[in-house]
Amino acid sequence: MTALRMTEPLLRAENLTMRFGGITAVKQVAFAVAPGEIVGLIGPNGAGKTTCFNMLTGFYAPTEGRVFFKGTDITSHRPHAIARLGLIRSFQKTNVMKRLTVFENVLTGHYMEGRQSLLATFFPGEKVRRAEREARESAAAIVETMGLSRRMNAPAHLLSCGELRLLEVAVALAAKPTLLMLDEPAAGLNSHEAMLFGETLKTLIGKAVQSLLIVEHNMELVMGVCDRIVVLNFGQMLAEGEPREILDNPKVAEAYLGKAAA
Amino acid sequence: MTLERNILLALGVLAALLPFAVTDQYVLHLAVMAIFYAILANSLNLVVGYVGEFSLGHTAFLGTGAYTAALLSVNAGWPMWAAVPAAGVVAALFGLAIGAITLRLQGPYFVIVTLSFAEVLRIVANNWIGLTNGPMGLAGVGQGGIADKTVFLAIVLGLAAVTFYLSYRFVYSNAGRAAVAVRENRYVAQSIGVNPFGTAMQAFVLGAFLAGLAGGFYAFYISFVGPEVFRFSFMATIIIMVLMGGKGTLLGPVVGAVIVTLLEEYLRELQELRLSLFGLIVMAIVLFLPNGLMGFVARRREQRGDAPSLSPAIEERTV
Amino acid sequence: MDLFLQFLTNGLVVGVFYALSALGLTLIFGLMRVVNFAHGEFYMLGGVVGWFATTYLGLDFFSGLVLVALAMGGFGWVVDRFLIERVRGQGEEPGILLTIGLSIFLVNITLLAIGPAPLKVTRAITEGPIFLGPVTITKMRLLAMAIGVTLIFGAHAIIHRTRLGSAMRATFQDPMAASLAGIRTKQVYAATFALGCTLSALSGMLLASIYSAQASVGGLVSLKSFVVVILGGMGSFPGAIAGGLLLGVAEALWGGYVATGMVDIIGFLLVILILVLRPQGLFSIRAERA
Amino acid sequence: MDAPDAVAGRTEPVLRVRDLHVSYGSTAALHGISLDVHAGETVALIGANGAGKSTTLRAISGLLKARSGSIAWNGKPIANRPPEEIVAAGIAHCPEERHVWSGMTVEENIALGAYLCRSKEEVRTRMGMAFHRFPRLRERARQMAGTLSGGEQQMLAIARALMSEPRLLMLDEPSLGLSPRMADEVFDVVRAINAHGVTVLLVEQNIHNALAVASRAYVVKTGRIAAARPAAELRGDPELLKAYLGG
Amino acid sequence: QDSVKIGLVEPLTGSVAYNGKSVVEGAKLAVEQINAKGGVLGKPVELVIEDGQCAPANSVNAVEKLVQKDKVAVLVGAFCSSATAAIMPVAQKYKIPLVTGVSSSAALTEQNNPWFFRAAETDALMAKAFAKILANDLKLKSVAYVGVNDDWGRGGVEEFSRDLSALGVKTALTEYFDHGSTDFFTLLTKLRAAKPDGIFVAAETQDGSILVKQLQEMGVQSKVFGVGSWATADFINLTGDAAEGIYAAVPYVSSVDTPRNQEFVKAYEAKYKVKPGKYGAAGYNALNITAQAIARAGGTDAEAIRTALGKTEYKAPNGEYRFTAKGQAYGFDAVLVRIEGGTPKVVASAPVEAPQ
Ligand SMILES: Nc1ncnc2c1ncn2[C@@H]1O[C@H](COP(=O)(O)OP(=O)(O)OP(=O)(O)O)[C@@H](O)[C@H]1O
Ligand SMILES: Nc1ncnc2c1ncn2[C@@H]1O[C@H](COP(=O)(O)OP(=O)(O)OP(=O)(O)O)[C@@H](O)[C@H]1O
Ligand SMILES: [Mg+2]
Ligand SMILES: [Mg+2]
Repeated sequence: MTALRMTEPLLRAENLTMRFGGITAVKQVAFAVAPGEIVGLIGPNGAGKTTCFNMLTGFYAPTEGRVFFKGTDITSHRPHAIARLGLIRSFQKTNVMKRLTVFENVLTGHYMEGRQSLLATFFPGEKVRRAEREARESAAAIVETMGLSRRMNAPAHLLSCGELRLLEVAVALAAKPTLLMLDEPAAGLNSHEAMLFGETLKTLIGKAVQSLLIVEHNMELVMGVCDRIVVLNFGQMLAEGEPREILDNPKVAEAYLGKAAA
Repeated sequence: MTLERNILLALGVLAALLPFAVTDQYVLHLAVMAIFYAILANSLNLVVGYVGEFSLGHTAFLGTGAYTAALLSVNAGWPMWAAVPAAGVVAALFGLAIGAITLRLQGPYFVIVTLSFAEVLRIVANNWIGLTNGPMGLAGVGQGGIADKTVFLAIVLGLAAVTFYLSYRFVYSNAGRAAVAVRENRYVAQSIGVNPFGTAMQAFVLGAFLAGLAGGFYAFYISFVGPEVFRFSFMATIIIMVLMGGKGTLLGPVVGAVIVTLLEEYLRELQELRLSLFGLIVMAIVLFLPNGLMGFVARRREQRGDAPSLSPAIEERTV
Repeated sequence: MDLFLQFLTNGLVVGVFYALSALGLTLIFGLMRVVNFAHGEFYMLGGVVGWFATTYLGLDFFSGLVLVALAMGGFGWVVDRFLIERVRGQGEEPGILLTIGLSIFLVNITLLAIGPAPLKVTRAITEGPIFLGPVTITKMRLLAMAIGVTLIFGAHAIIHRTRLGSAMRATFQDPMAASLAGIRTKQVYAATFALGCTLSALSGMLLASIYSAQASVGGLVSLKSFVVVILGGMGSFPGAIAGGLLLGVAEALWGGYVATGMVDIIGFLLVILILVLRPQGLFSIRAERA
Repeated sequence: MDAPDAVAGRTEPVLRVRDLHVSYGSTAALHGISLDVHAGETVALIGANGAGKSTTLRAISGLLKARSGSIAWNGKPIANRPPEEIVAAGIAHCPEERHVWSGMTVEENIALGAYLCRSKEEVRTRMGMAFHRFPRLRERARQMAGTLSGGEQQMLAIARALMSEPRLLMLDEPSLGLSPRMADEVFDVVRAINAHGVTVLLVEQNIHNALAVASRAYVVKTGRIAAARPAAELRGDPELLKAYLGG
Repeated sequence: QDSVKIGLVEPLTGSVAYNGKSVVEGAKLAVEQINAKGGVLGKPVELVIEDGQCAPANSVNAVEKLVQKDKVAVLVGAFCSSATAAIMPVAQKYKIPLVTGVSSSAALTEQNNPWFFRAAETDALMAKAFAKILANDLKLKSVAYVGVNDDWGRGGVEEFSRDLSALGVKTALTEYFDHGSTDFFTLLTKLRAAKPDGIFVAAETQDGSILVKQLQEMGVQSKVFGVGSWATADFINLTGDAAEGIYAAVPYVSSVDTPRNQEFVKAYEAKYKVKPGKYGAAGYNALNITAQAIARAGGTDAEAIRTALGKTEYKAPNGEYRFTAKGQAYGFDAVLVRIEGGTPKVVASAPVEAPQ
């Protein structure tokens, strides 16, 4: 663990602050994600977790503070530019392309690998064709990994809530992230499914992705997979540490866990 | 996707064989107009069906193309083979400029701001008498050149070939998928690295270019260009074609263009009742085939258990 | 200076008229999100029915107005229940195509029924100019403005002060949630459409008594109304007034000091300019997040 | 299978669902659901993803048409009645995915929950109650609902459903997106409401919490009722639960 | 073939449909009369009417259909100059004579299209006929010009202002407005401030009536004269008492007191319950000219008809039509009328002379 902390972190947030009119949703938040790490970001409702995600991925411009990814300053870069650096996210509110099939959703996720000049679009050479073939194969493989192969050719609007969450992760994986950020990926899964999902996540590390940053309210999942946890409360950092430390932290218990901790 | 391509090819061959089968110039004229409209409808479909934003200002590009070709022909004596591509290029440049402003907007705002551009251009064309001859328009475009309908048919078929080749490549490419992603869900698109603005721009400019080509052809074929090319009634015709045929497919607008062109002509028999009936038919089609004819075909195929390959059916009514 | 005052007055009067004629669209397009291309035709029908009522039925202006409101309200209800209802929830395109078809049908059936000639609608009062210092205005215009302003505030009050108004807004934002709250959404849709249609028609009759009614006026009215609704921001009544006044005054000043030949360009330039600076229109707030 | 009357000796059920079939377009989602809810009970519907729990609630509240089968509320058939009639009859449904009116303020959202209540006075009292239950919402009263955080929207959705003061409250995954502490509070609210005599039908993925508040539970599996047990029994038998929920 | 077909392309829908309908009515009356007298070449004349919507593309579609499908011998029409300009090359290509009774853009007869004939006045010819009368009889020192912003309106304003200026009349103001405008107060504010003796207006019924009404509402007192179909019952009815005293220069008015005209008016009124206006007469004349040319050609050979058209000597209700080598009609009478007591009174009448 300590060895990991010494290396340059993959993602580093410095003093992030976000104000909406009179409301300060996030205030002076600073944390980092190292390569190979799974970090949990937790906190009460309205603590500012999703807002942090939005600032890190360029959907909001922070009022104050900086974001560094792989050593470059990406503060207020546009979302797609940040995605192209390998920082891929999912959304808290289910977001998929509803009218496309599961396979098409995931295939579309391969966009960055297949980017090409307009000329190549109109007059595709062998290279483009090969890239297209590879994308199709990779898409099928990812659908398989996420356990959606049964639904391969079903339009996404036919999926149930839980399946949609899995599809979202599949699409994000298709974009070949270095750091994958998931916002409540297990919401809507029951405890059993959440556990299986946690296992899947762990297998991704080091293979499909380098690091993970997860927002989640399912404590079993968070405690089970995270190497380190950052806790927000009222937009500010409340605590940071390994899962055990966090569980034992009375302030966290009071603000976040409630009776569950008692 | 191959099915769609093959049907398009077959239609093209059929149209090419037409002059050998019929000598009636009126039928050939209708064929030329139908193909012209197919190009136009396809170019609008790139924006409506693939960017997913509804443009009411597509006549801006038709019009700039038509005026460009007309001016080059009348003032500089350019022949058709040079003036029509130039029309496409000028329209594409307009597309770039207009897109830069309008593509930042979405939904109804996009609808009305594109309409505004078309109207501004119409008013300019109507009043910049020095350049456009104002309401008098530019007459005698390409006069003394081609007069034969079969030649025009060949030319418009060539343009259609270019149009559908480019559109087909675009739609079934990575870039086309990106456009669909933006249409379906802007947030997801951005999070997988798609630049919504850039992607929309590509489709928009391609649409503008193709509409410009069609406009250039129109100028030479009708041999007169006036401010009405920017008019909303023109726009309405194209919209009806795209939506009636089914947006978001390559085949739909072609089908729509052929049907509407023929319908408008054959309803002539009904004299005064003609347009009322046309309005009723348009309404009936929406009510009974809400996703256009191609949507209907796709739905039937889906129900028979074939893979849904033509257009995604919409089934989001219930919840 | 005198000239300027007169221009300003003209602009304000026409501005109120613009806001008035866009009122129905503010409801149907701005709130309900049906891109209604038949708006101008509803306006036109208001004038035509008004002409019929005052000329053939011999009603006086105000009884005619009531008749128009009833007839066109019923018409709007029917259009919603039998046409719009069937494509609801399928995105905006089917609605666009449907209303384009409706607009073509209405214009041409009106042409068949009453011919293309302009028609005169009896006025409410005997017309005459009023001179206010250097500014001239007419009695009928003042009356129309008063009625217009009343209608605008009335519509605003309905939307923001009444139960029906809340039900409307809830229904258009999330019909499923609305029906779960006990709102009869089908009725709300139809009522809104009918109300929008009535407002369009009332403005049509009111203004036809000042100008004239004709089967072909719809297209231009639709275009200008869309401009007004977008300038003000979708679905906002104060916005529609502001948009109308802005358009009216800008046109009057442009016409007054530049040229009347291309006044129509001003509205469209304003739309482009304002949307570049404020992509949400003048009076509208955004409530959506990633 | 017919609904077993697990709580024998009680009176007629207030809600009685028999052999309910529902489909989305041409794909069937429910293949004959039967269940009973008695007055004053809290009943949980649990099951794997896509099992048909939400579909069942939607059919009861009138959002979906039943292809066949019956639904009776206090003995009156209510299948295929429009949702607005069913709310008026005293059944509130807090749907999955929140569905708050994003362009309206928190206050307006809550007030509209009591749309059918015509007394302004009464609405104000109920609103006071809602803010009392969810103080967070009082802080946000003037904020547009669309800009709330996920959990705040969930609270709003629940508060809104309570505004109609229903006699049967149907909650679809009320704890979704809530922090553990907030989830506990919501379940406390459910208990309190139940204690006031409101019957509750609960769909919940957080099985532990669900079984803690419910007296009975139905397990739904691919559109059918796979089991109906007292909650305590299921709570005590994790192996059994796993077998039902595994998918 | 058992009938002689003549194709008529006019706007029957859209905002100019009002005038297009009048042309069709006049044309139908002419055909009825011709057929009552046994038709031409011993066959009845058949009128095939198409809606061109005043749009170039639609008009071309209509002409293609008339020529190819209906095989008409002669084309009449297209109303708007732009639509006529678009169908002229088609007529030339198929070698079918084309007669317009309306389109006034001077450019049309300058295109050296041997198949084209204009049985209508141009603005230049009208201006030449009336400028002197206006300047002298109305004693105008300065005039404000207002025209609809299209080819016809601009042509009218330009021609009249040129000829009137040449006679020493000052131009107080020149403004255009878009067809379909409803509010003229801004324009009229400027106009009032310019204090002209006379106001020249080039506008059709719909725009013109609203404008004249608003002139009165604004309290403008200047003399009003203009071109357009003003001398009609519709116009006077719509405009009400604001129409009192205004002048209109028109190629035709129903109150001309000649036997030929009386006869025409009677027939028209019997059929349509209104007196004919400028456009009704235009349709009537265009059809008669065409039919007579076919009769003189002795067959439906296009070349023969074209030659016969060139030698037209048609006695119209409003004088006698002949064509110049370029196909421009002359010789018929144009009149200046004043609206008094709700009816147009002829003030002066002048034959339209052949242009130099
Ligand atoms: N656009 C906005 N305008 C005003 N307030 C906002 C806006 N966006 C977020 N907020 C407020 O900022 C706070 C933080 O929201 P955020 O979505 O980040 O919370 P969160 O930690 O993700 O909560 P949850 O776990 O409930 O999803 C919330 O109280 C929310 O109401
Ligand atoms: N709108 C819809 N259109 C078509 N099919 C649907 C729709 N909603 C749900 N389904 C299908 O109906 C079945 C039951 O779905 P339902 O939403 O009731 O499941 P659920 O038990 O609530 O699952 P979850 O726990 O994931 O919410 C699923 O197979 C799903 O794919
Ligand atoms: Mg969140
Ligand atoms: Mg569910």
